[in-house]
Amino acid sequence: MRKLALILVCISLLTTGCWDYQEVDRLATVLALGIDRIPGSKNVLLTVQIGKPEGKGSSKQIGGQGGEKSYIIMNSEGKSLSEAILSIGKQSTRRVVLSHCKTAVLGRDLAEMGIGEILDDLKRARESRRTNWILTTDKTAKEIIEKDISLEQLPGRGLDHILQNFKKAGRVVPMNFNDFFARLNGESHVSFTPLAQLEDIDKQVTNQLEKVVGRSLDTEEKPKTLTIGKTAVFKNLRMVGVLNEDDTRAHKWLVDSPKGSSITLAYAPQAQTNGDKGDIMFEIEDGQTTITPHISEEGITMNIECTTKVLIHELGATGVNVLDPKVVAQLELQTAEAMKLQLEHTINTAQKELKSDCVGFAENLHNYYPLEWKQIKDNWDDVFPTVDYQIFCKVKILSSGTISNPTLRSEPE
Amino acid sequence: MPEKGIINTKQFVWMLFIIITTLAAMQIPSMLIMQAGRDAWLSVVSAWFLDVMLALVYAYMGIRFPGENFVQYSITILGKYLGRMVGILFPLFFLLVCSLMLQGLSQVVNTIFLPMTPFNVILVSSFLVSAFIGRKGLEVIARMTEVLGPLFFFSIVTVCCLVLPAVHMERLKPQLDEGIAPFLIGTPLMLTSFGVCIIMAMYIPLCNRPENGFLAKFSAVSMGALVVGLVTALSVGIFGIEDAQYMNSPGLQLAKMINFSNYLERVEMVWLLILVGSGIVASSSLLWAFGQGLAQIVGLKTYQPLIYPGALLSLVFCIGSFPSSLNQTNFFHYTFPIVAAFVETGLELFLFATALVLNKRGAA
Amino acid sequence: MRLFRSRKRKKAPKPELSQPLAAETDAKQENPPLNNSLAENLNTLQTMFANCTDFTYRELKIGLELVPVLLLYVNGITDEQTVNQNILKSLVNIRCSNLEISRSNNLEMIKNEFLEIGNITEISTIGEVTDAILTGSVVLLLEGTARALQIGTKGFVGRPISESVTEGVVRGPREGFTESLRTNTALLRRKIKTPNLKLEKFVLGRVTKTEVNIAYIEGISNTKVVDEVKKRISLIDVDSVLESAYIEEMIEDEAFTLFPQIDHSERPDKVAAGILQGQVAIFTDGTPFVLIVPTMMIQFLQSSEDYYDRSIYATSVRLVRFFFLNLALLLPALYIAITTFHRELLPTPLLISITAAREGAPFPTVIEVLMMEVTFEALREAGIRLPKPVGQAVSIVGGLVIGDAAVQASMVSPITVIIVALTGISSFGIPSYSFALAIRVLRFGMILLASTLGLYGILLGLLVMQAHLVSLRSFGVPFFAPLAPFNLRDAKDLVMRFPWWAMGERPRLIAKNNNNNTQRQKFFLKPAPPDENEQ
Amino acid sequence: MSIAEAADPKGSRVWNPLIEVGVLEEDKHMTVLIVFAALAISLAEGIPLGKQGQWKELAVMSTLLGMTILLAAGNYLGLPSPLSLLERLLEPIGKAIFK
Repeated sequence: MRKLALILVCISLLTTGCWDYQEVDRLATVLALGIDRIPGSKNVLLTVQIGKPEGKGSSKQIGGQGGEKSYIIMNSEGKSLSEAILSIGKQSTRRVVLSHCKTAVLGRDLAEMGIGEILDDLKRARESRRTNWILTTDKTAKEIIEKDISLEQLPGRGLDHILQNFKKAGRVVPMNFNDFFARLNGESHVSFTPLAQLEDIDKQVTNQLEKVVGRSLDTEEKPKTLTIGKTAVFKNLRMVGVLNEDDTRAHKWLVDSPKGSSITLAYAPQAQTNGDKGDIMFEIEDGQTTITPHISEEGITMNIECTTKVLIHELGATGVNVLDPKVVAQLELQTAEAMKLQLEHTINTAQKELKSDCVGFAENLHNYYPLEWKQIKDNWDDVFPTVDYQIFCKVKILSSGTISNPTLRSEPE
Repeated sequence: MPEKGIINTKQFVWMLFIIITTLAAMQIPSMLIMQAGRDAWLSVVSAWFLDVMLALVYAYMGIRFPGENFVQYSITILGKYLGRMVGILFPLFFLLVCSLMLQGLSQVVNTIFLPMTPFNVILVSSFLVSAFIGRKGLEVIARMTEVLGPLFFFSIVTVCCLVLPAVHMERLKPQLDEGIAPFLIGTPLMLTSFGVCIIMAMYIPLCNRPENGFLAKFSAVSMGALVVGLVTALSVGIFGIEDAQYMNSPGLQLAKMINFSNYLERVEMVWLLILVGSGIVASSSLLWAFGQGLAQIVGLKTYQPLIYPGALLSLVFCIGSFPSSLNQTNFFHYTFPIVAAFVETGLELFLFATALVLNKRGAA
Repeated sequence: MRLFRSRKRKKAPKPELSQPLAAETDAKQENPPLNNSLAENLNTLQTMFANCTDFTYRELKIGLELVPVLLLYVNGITDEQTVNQNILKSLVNIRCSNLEISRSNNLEMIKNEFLEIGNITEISTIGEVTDAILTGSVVLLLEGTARALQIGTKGFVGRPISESVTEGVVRGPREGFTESLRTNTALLRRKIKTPNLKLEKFVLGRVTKTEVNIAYIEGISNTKVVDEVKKRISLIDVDSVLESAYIEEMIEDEAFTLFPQIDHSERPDKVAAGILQGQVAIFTDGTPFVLIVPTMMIQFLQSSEDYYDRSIYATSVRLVRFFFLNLALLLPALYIAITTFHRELLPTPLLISITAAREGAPFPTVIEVLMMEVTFEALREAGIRLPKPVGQAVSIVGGLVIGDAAVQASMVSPITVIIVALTGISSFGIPSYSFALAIRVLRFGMILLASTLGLYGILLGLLVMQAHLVSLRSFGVPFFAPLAPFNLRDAKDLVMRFPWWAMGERPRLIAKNNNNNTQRQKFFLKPAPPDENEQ
Repeated sequence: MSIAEAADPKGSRVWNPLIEVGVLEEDKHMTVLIVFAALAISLAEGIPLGKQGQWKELAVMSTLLGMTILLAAGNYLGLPSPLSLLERLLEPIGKAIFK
């Protein structure tokens, strides 16, 4: 009797179910998401990139060259992000799922007007993940989402790959939702994201070549290329500025670690005071930056200590003799100086230009001087530009690649 | 005695561990972070200590009244009528915990697995399965936890290891920023949810070695505290206290952070499955404790017919009192600690003191 | 109809038992003693065996006084040669006067002095005579004696000992049990040479009179289990036992379950191994399948070859087997749950290629999977039942048509075919056929649950299944042991198969004896090269 | 549309402590189901108990089921459940202690 009842319950459960059942070919898988503000209104313009499954009929081709693209773009508008997401349903025959969307791109207008309203949705939505990447652009997110990335069938995944690579090596700190939120919630309320740009690299190259050759080159018109090399800084939910590429690199040394980055040194041996400068490039194999705050009567001082281990990547035509320990020591010193200069420039930009603590001074102060911090906390924005800092850089050259000295020396003048 | 099954100490440990952890690992960390901020893990440690102290009392009572659980010895101590009135509070408390637990788990299942499925379907099916298991008796529950418990423990530890790269130590600093008050207030919150393992008093008489009661509880609470402490500390270290305190389930969010070499990601469902499975088994042992306790108070020969009605009653509690997850969170945060503190600590200490004063002992 | 019948039987079990079927009446109820007169005895037996062409009798007159003697046997189940050579010939050759019509010890004399046969017993009732004849003995009746001699001449020409079909091994003994009980016990006795190996006889089946032997080693097996086996077997009261499955179903602990709780084998080495670790084997005449009790679930996943291969290899094979057990149970369900409920679990490229593969598929995934699974089961069944050459044709046609043509015709998506094929292969990885049957049935339940509630449904199904599994017992031994209740000592032969020198103990739960001695060998006999100086 | 509303597209489970909890239509169906379930349990468990003559067990079980049905009926009519009453009593204390 009891078993019969159990069976009945099971059957009734089985026959009435299937609320969430959804065939996989009735879904539109979003790969990347672009959010723009419609100028002059509060409305959000959403651009989504949806992977298009290649049916058995259609021919499979790579990267949409000549053939069809393997993704489609859809746009929708709404008062808020979730409303915009829902209203994609108006044009899509398939249910939109966001669980595979790994990248969200913020348009510049939106970022500058404030992102507070969309953040809640990004945190709350079931399908949103805190490991997703966040990007900002200097123009509109729509362009970035619509952009093909060469070699990639699905540009949305291409963006993911670029940012994944940054995690291992790169000049930019990739930002996932979690760190972005956590930094915004942090003591300084300053956060940052990588900045995606569309650059006409081909045009630039052609122009330069044309100057050299002196005539117009007969090259094909190529589309713009997506590059990620700068950093957008957010303060109190608003984008306040951009760090240029050099500052971005030094910014990475400060807030993440110098590891995986590179540094170029304009080398000038002291013996040859005139000329024969050459560029030497180092790859930073390992490194660490520690910021130690120090409060004294004079004020707040930040001791920034940056130790790196580098590999010689390129000696160029400098003609240095790296087999000479003295030269190596000198190289190390000069590199440290170059790093210091770069760091100083970056901190200066943050203090004077952006007036936002994107270098993490506030966190360190809070950690080291919790009591004092409570007093500074409220007027930190005013204090930050005046904070003094000292930079100590230390560079250790580990190896020189597969050869030691450059074999081809530049001709003496 | 209604229950004929015998459990061994290993099973005892895993059963306690599962009950503590499924109740605590899901929702407690965020409440704790709300109370204690970055020092939440300290609350876990101090609650662990206090709970071990409390366990001493329970273990002692288990030995002083051999072969009796608290339902029975409250009758022995306080007499036929008062003892029954006091004794019935324990089964009812287990029923309440069962409601809370299954509501929370079903809510998570509804949000993560089946967003379009009616909540009640999930709730009813989880109650059905846990009553099915509960009716099979303590031995079956014990054996199931023996399989699920280690799985659960290692899955949590694995999750914690996999999210370690995402931890930013500076989000955990500075400790004791606001003094010791926050973590002291957090302690009772944690203690009350650890305290659900007063169910140990139901198990001690059925254990093949009742004198190991304290040891079992100690190991279970230590494992539970380790897990909850890890989840709490990692949540702070990863999300920061501002976000972590309002998360419905920080443990789940932690699992969502897993991204191991870009291939192993979005696996939180696997972890969640193990958690929900353990939760259902844990609530079935709560239902069992309800049935067993009630059967002993009334003096029945068998407790099994009471399991399904108990589950139904618990379901009605759920539907009537927690129409939404917000209700449940609110109850869990503000009302449950008071109730739990009364039952877990107040009643037991009262019984303990009365037994000492009246010099009552169990019939050996 | 069935429900009604079972109801009726429950209500009135007694009267039915007291009124056996007509065919059994004479044998059971009236068991008159033998008569002094040979003619009358013959008359009684002839009426009993009317219309039995194989019933043979031969009248002889032996000795100087020509004492009438009657030989009775059933043709075909006796060894004709023995009857002729050792009985008839020696009887005919009796030439002494000691045999007198009036003497009473004639029978003893024949038995003691003339018959060249080892197995002779004296019987005294008609019932015993019929029993003896029907089990292949020759019965000798003597004029003037109310007793008879049962001469064991069982000589049924059975199948020779051949390799086991259902449990093949690469390394290990090739012999398998046959249909003859004596051969089977002999095979066992050849392996276990101790008088402590006890073989106890039961006769089951009122009509079939099937001989059943239980085998165990005194001192190793648990006496409680042996007593329980004896008790349960002696409670059986049926008309027929044609296969050991009849007994299995009547002595198992829980009737309403998909899982077999008693293992069976047709390999003497496996049965011997079972007996040696304290189990009890139940031999049934007429079938090569021997039951082994008590059984733990883990045994269904162990093959006898595990113990003949190197232990590391055996361990890894077991791991594969456990993995494939789970696949066989869950793979189609997981496929449905993940593709139709939880797409997040798939890597993005896989999701897109699955979507592409399903593009334009006419049926929902569940229907597709169910269709293919049912087809697969049909193919499998057809392959087993059909004559061997045709069976192969079926599998070829099935593979080609279902695998390829169905995809070509866009009936099913190729991934479904992969899933179903993989599930099929996985289910072949389970060594025990009867356990695989349970998994096969449960798989469909899991598919239904997965299509209703996704992974959560699978979870609920697994919980219910596990609760059921751990609540099962086989002759008092927890079925799910040594996993739950967990026993570290017994876990030496769980997923891992420890080397023989490290498995010092018999499984405690099975062999826990009254004297509690489960020691099998000296502790840790790890082999090592001899010391240097000894060389 | 506020953020909170936008984030909860189902919109059915927004709870406001200031407004008395209304009874949703879905929960009304549940009440009916619970009554049926109670009857089913009383049949499935009660008949064997009755056969074995365990009247005390039967009585306790029926009392439990009766309480369940009463509570379910209370839910149906929108009466506060015992836990809600408990919550009203104890929540102020909890709020005083915890943040």
